[in-house]
Amino acid sequence: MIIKIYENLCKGIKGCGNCIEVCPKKLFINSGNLNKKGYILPKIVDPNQCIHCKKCELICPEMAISVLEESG
Amino acid sequence: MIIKIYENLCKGIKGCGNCIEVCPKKLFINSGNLNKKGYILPKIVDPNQCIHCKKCELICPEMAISVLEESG
Amino acid sequence: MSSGKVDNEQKIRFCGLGGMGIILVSVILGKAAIYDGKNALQTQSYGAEQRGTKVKSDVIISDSNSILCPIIDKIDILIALSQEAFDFYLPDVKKNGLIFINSDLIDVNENETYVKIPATSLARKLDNEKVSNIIILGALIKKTNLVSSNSIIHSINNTITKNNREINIKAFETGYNFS
Amino acid sequence: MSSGKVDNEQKIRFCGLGGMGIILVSVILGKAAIYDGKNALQTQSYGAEQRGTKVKSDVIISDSNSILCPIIDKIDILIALSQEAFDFYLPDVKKNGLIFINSDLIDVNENETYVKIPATSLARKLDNEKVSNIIILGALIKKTNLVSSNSIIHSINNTITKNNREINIKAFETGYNFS
Amino acid sequence: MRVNLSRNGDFSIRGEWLKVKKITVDDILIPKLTFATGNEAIVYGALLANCRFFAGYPITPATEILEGMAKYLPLLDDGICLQMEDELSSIAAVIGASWNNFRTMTATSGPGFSLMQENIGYACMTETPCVIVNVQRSGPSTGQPTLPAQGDVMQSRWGTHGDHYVIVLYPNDVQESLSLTIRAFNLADKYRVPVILLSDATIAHTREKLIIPNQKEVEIIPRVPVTIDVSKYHPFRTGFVRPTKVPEMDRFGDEYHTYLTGLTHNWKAYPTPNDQEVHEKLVKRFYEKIRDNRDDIITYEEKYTKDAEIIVVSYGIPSRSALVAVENARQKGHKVGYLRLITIWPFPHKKIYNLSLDIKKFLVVEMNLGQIFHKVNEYSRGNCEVEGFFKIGGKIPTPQEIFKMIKKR
Amino acid sequence: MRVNLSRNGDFSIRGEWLKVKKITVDDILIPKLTFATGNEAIVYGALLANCRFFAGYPITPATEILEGMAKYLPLLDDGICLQMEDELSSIAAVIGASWNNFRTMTATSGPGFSLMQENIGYACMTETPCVIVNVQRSGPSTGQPTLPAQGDVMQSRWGTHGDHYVIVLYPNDVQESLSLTIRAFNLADKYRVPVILLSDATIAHTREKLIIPNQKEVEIIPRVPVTIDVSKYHPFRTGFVRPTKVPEMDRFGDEYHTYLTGLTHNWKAYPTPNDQEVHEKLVKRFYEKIRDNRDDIITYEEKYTKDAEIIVVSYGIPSRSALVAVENARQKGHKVGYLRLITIWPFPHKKIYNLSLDIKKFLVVEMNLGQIFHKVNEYSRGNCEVEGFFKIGGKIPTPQEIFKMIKKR
Amino acid sequence: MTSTIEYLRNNYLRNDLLPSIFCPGCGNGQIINYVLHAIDELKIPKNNIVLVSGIGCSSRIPAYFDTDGIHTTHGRAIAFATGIKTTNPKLDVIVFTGDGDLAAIGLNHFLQAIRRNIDITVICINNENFGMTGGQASPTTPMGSFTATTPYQSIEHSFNLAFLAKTAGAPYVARWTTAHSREAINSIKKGLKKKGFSFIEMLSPCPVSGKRFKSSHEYINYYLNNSIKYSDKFRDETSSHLFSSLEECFITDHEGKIIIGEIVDIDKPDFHVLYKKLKEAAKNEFWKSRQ
Amino acid sequence: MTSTIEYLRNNYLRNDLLPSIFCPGCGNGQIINYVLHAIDELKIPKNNIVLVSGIGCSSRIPAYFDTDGIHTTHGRAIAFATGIKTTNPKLDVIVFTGDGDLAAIGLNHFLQAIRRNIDITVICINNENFGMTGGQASPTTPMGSFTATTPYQSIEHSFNLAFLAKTAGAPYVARWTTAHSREAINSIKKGLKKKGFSFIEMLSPCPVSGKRFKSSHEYINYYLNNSIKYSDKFRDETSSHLFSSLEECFITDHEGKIIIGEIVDIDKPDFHVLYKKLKEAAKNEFWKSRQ
Ligand SMILES: Cc1ncc(C[n+]2csc(CCOP(=O)(O)OP(=O)(O)O)c2C)c(N)n1
Ligand SMILES: Cc1ncc(C[n+]2csc(CCOP(=O)(O)OP(=O)(O)O)c2C)c(N)n1
Ligand code: SF4
Ligand code: SF4
Ligand code: SF4
Ligand code: SF4
Ligand code: SF4
Ligand code: SF4
Ligand SMILES: [Mg+2]
Ligand SMILES: [Mg+2]
Repeated sequence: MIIKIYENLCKGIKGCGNCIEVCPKKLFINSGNLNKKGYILPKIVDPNQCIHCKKCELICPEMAISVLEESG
Repeated sequence: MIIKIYENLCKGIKGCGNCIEVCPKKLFINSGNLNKKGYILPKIVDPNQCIHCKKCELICPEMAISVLEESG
Repeated sequence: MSSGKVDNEQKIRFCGLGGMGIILVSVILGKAAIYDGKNALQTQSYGAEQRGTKVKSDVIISDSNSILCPIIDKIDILIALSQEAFDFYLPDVKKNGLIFINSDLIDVNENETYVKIPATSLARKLDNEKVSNIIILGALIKKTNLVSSNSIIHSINNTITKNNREINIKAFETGYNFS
Repeated sequence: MSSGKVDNEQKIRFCGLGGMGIILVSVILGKAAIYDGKNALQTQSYGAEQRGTKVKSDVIISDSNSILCPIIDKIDILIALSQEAFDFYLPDVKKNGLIFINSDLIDVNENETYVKIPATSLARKLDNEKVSNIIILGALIKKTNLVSSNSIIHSINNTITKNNREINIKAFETGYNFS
Repeated sequence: MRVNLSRNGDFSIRGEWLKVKKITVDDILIPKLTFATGNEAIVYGALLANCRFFAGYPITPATEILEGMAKYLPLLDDGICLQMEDELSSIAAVIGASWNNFRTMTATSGPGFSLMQENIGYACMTETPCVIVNVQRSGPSTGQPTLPAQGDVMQSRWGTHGDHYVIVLYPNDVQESLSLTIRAFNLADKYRVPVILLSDATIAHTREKLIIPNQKEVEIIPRVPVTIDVSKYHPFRTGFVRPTKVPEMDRFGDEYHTYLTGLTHNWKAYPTPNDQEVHEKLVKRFYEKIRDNRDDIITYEEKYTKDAEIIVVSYGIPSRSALVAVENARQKGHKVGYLRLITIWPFPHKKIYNLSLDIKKFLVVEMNLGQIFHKVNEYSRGNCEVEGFFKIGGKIPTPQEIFKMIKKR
Repeated sequence: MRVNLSRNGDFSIRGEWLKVKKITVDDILIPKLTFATGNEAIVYGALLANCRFFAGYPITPATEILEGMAKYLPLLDDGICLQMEDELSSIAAVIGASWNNFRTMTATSGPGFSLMQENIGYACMTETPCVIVNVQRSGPSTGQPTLPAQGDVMQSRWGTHGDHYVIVLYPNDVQESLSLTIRAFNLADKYRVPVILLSDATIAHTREKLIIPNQKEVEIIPRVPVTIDVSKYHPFRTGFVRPTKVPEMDRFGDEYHTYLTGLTHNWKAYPTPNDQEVHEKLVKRFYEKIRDNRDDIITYEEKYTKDAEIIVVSYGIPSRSALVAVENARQKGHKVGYLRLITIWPFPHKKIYNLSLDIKKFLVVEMNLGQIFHKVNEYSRGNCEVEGFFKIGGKIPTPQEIFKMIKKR
Repeated sequence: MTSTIEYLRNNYLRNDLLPSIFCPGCGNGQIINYVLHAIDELKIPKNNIVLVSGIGCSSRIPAYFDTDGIHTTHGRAIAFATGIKTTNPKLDVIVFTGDGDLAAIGLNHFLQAIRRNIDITVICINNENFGMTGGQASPTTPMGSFTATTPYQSIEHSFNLAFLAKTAGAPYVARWTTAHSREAINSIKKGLKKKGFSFIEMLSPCPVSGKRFKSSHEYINYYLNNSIKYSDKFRDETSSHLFSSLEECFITDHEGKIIIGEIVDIDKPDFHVLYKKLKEAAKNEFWKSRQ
Repeated sequence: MTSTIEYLRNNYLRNDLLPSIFCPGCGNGQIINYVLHAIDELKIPKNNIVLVSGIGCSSRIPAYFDTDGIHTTHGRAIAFATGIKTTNPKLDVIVFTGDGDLAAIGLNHFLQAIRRNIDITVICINNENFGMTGGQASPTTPMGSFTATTPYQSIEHSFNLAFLAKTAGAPYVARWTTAHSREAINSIKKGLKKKGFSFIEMLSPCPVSGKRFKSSHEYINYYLNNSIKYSDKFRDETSSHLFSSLEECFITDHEGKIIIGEIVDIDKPDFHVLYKKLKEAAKNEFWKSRQ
């Protein structure tokens, strides 16, 4: 599974953090990194555990997460 | 029973006629007379039959009917 | 001062009660004037508050083709269909003005030189009390030649719904032939 | 041309990000100037669209008592609390203008003669990161004597809710005594 | 006939069912020579001008326009008439429908016109063509609902907040009610601006001779559609295809994607509410697209002004008294002229200025307490006296009254 | 503290409960020397003027006035603040509450001001005192919601339908925002007319020194209550007890029975919508009660006009740039004067006319495309040149720009 | 001895304005009659009454009462009333409004005042059309009606105002026709006594503009024979007339029966009580912050 | 291979306007996400879509879509949409509106469009406050809330918009929170397909102005744990949150559970079908009268 976070779009886990909240596998965590706008980005811990439920992709207000099956 | 029709107030049985409609004793009828404004007035046939239900008094849009117990 | 070219203007007022067809008859007259190639203008008293009471409708007919001023002070011809309206508007008639009344509904002094038409009785004879307005119109046209009879017929045809045309034309003829 | 009596006006800009207390600190300064018997005026960039991004707040302090014109082109003193805002507003500073920065958050060339205050670290020492704005204010007053310290304390007392007064006064003193 | 609605919304028509043939405006508008009111003439004018959407709310003395549209528009294949819940929504629906390439109209009187003000500004800002009829009655407030007045003339120019420009026309008889309605639609489309057609209770309810043109005799100046390649399209790009300050106008539902906003926006239609230059350019263009074309837009009627010492300025219903008064005065040897405004806004300031140079006095006759008076006063620049004859309360100034004013000096 | 509502609507206050002592405006408004925004100053002014009812709807840049009133009015025993569903209802509630002998206010900006127009006319017609604040932002339509403009100056005079009159004031700093708010209430009560207080986004959001007077230092000119015998009372009887065109004002709930209507009404307040004379008398009285008292109502600030060749006319926020420019120009030897309108309507036409006789030029500085310009143009009667410097888009004209215009000739 | 009706007229009405401007047979007169009875039976002091209305024939009602009254702008009566009641909660504020005034242009203010639970009594004279402007369709005009603006029949569904009031949270809601004199009087009395918003919808004859019937007595007859008492069995909250199901309004002739009765009667704290409490809490907080 | 989300963005959005002006964690972005999924799954042609909105943060949504769009005036979106849809019934018209835009200033137009059964889909982004102007109370703000205009707590009851829509007669009504992604997408799809008015109310985070929570994930968590599916057992049609009875909102803490689910899903002829039929009848009558 490829889980991509579009860092330029993400508005940060401080005001948002929805991805962290909804992933049933708890795959999103605080990366500690800031993007250009100063937002703290999430990161993925273990993409292989992903069950492709797409909850993260749907819940993201910035459409900043894509979940893609690796085969592509 | 005194049933009084205030002729200057009545707007006529043509557009209204509510008194004729509601009296359970059918005591109101067309008088054939016109008032000053040209409205055809109702009249009472037999006040003694009145059961003092006051339906006529209440239904009249012009407050042009009064039902009064004679004793007064 | 008049409301336009003084000499070729006629100011006619129809009056009566709501429901008597006052506006209708005035429109028929005005339209007929147009068909005759004249100019005409019609105004009416209009008020949310004037229900069930007196109605007036004024028609100005002019030979000129220019715009008319809708303000009317004195009238040339009064056509009254009810007592109340008659009493109210009588003072507005010019000296030597013409006056038509429905003599079935309006009491006037015997000696007055009004044109008296028993329009209600005549209408009843036609089995339609509503057309007394048109009966008086017939009498008006006969007496004054304000517009041509043909144009009135044409106007009735263009104004009144199909079902009622015939009776109205009959009413017009009745009034026209009365006297 | 200036926005009033040229000589006795000081134009000070605070800038940073939303949440850094930019407006609060500028209001405290302006109010203190008033208490000192001076005149002051404060404006801020305000926009429904400017959430979460940079904020600026300008204070004009004047010795005269006449009305001030709120338009500002060049500023005398810049106080910057974030890099982005610093970069953006630097060009607005007059030649020989004074510049105060939170050196914990803003990288500048070593040789620049800016007044560098490690406000965040100092604030952390007070166990309250939020007061870095007031710490810089302390440094500003020490350096410029724009207004009296007493008036600042008075202003803090009149502006900040009871529970937070003490820590802010402490922060002011920390900044004032830094260097 | 009685129509009945069935479960699926099918109509079952009781009585005879006829083959339903398409109806044209010409089919509806016969006879061509008729005796009609001003309100009816506006309805006919709108139909002839290809107005196919009307949304309105009843109000005296404009109601018959809604009633007429409700009667005729359903007969036309693309016609639709809505009675809305109020005037706020009426003007909103009219602006919305305009973007489906419909010519759209609403009609109201003072109280409703006041309620429409916010969205009139929106129409200016989005450059949406539409026609708003205000049949004036006597105000302020509910006032005299059935009587004529001219109290909304300044409001029609300045009623919404912020700088904006509209075009305002005002007929003085029934025939002109028809022709100016058509012109209103043409100007609206040509300049992409709301056009306000003023009338008053008297014109609205007076019947006069009306000659109804055939559809094909009516000149239609349609809005200019977008022709540019989709990739180059931007909603408020002006001067690109044609050298004009009026952007070409798209419609909803085609391959051009148009975004509209009441916020200050750039030529891409993107909101830029903090950009001073964009705003200035945008709003100045709204002014200029009207002001640059004053000669095309402004019309008036002028009589006996050549040698006049006094010129009576009027518009709408009192102009008919004014003309009678002027003609009578002329007959009696007074050197009086007659100027009737047909376009009220933009105001014919040059005309007033030029006339002011040669006369002694303007006499401005209005059914309000002085509105256009102030414009005449402004543009006469002190060159001549400016006097007002103002009459309110629902009665029209009479020729006699105006004559008296003329004679006064 | 956290308040919780119980079944019967009883509040149970969690935490300490204190004896609830009456609060005065002076209790609230300390310290007396402060640093406040224009919007805050309006709130303080309203409280000091005894305004005890506010109804409004949020809108940038006026929202802080509603928020301030929502914070302070509940503290005062007779204070009440309502956030209504829109501006239509806000002004309606404000007019209604005024008849309970409350001083009432609402505050809005352009879009909301447009929506209030119908009921502003109603307030004129029923002669209901109330104060309407319009903190101007840049229009038309949604425009530039956070930026200042002066685009609603003509609308504030002409925005509602029908002839009417209002009073319009416009401060140019924070202190004056407070004092003119008080004056607005006094004028509203004195003349029984809605008073519009214009401001703009810059004055509204700029903080300046503000000295808050004590309650007892504030002059209150209350409405004149009815004193006549009940049997002789009629709501719109003027000149009976006092020789004035302003009727004495009753309140709801006492033994005088007052009926109000937006229809034309006679002195008994009975609707007489078909009576020409009654209407004329009524509406002319609305004009006259203002016009006869122009000297009381009109204020302006004047500097260096005695020997001036050019006079800069301005009002509101750009007047601050204008003053700087004028003073700089004076220093450089230009004969320039400064005239700032404080009362916008009624317009100080005599002042303009008199000044026009002795100068070469008026320079009218506005943040619109020319509104008061036209009034200056009108009343200078061609005696001098009238030039406009108009700047829109949310940026204030700078002293430099105005100076350049002064120097131009 | 004066009769009740004479006493009511003389005591409460401006006799110099009678007879009213209403057309012969207009239901507005009946409403005046019922309200007078209610006020009198409750012995509400005349000085305490403020009558508020918008624009429409029905909105002309307050003029006839010798009390305080305010005839406002179209649709805004309830917003005016909100200002009046909140600044003097002791007043008895009654709003007279038409179906156009209330359900077309004024619907929003109606529902918001209910939401706030302002303690006023709103009487809607629902003649199912715009009477004053000459008989145009209103939001309560039954689907299928011919009116001045629906010459080919109305195709719009109609509101049931009583049910909207219920859903918005009104503590007292009743619906009657003018044929139900005594019931109406009783509901008006209940409404006046109710603490909080009360709504009384009155189906009312308009023989001149509405024209469903030519004369009032035909309406009365129709009302008496075609109304049915509200109960859980007969409720369809989407239509002003009664249908057993929504679809019925399309398959049957367009007019079902008229639902009448008391729709809601509950207790609920009103705005004024809550605001008073709010003030106490606010003052408390103020003094605490000033300690 | 592009991911779904990238495809959606590239195909439907104006990428040059991203990232949006919305605050971090704002629910408006989620609504965009859900609507894109719905449109794409239904394969609605982009050229056929018109997005309409009023004024408010949520009303800025249409700007981001590369389709026709119209950002109108505060409260009037649905009235504009009525003009658009009736003159071209083939368009897919979606209205984005906030709780202030819809339930305060715009409530009347909402209910009237439902009454007419105009075939549009209205999505209300209900963040229970006026976001754009800085967090004032709205008609859906729960009683007892502290907001910028209710510094001592709100004492006004709140509307349940879904139930108002139901009572006014909407054939499709659903209510979800932004935490219910898939359900929301499905309801939007149903709404778009429904012939007639469809209403989807979305409870949505506003961490900046609404401030119930400081960050979006707290809202999501709250929504997931405090919502309950609508059924006949759990219905109280007077409050936006769930109470077993009306009184409960006074005796318990002010927040009950959030009712979610499909509230109405029925069939009912829409305005456009009826208007077409009306035209046929009118034409028929015309030609008959001309015979
Ligand atoms: C803003 C505004 N729009 C329209 C009108 C015109 N108008 C007057 S009364 C009325 C309708 C009244 O209907 P309703 O409330 O049902 O009262 P009714 O006359 O039937 O009693 C309308 C539309 C107005 N006065 N003001
Ligand atoms: C006529 C008018 N009144 C007031 C405003 C100010 N205003 C802008 S947005 C808004 C409230 C928006 O609230 P909501 O619809 O809930 O949208 P949100 O910002 O919460 O998404 C208001 C009152 C306006 N633009 N126009
Ligand atoms: S698709 Fe599901 S499991 Fe995979 S990262 Fe996203 S939320 Fe977690
Ligand atoms: S949900 Fe999206 S915007 Fe929010 S933190 Fe995660 S990636 Fe960033
Ligand atoms: S009181 Fe009753 S019985 Fe007597 S006349 Fe009246 S209606 Fe008839
Ligand atoms: S009910 Fe009254 S108004 Fe009607 S006819 Fe009888 S007496 Fe006359
Ligand atoms: S039109 Fe109808 S509502 Fe109006 S007064 Fe006449 S009958 Fe009554
Ligand atoms: S204020 Fe609230 S609704 Fe508006 S963008 Fe920010 S989070 Fe979203
Ligand atoms: Mg009605
Ligand atoms: Mg919201």
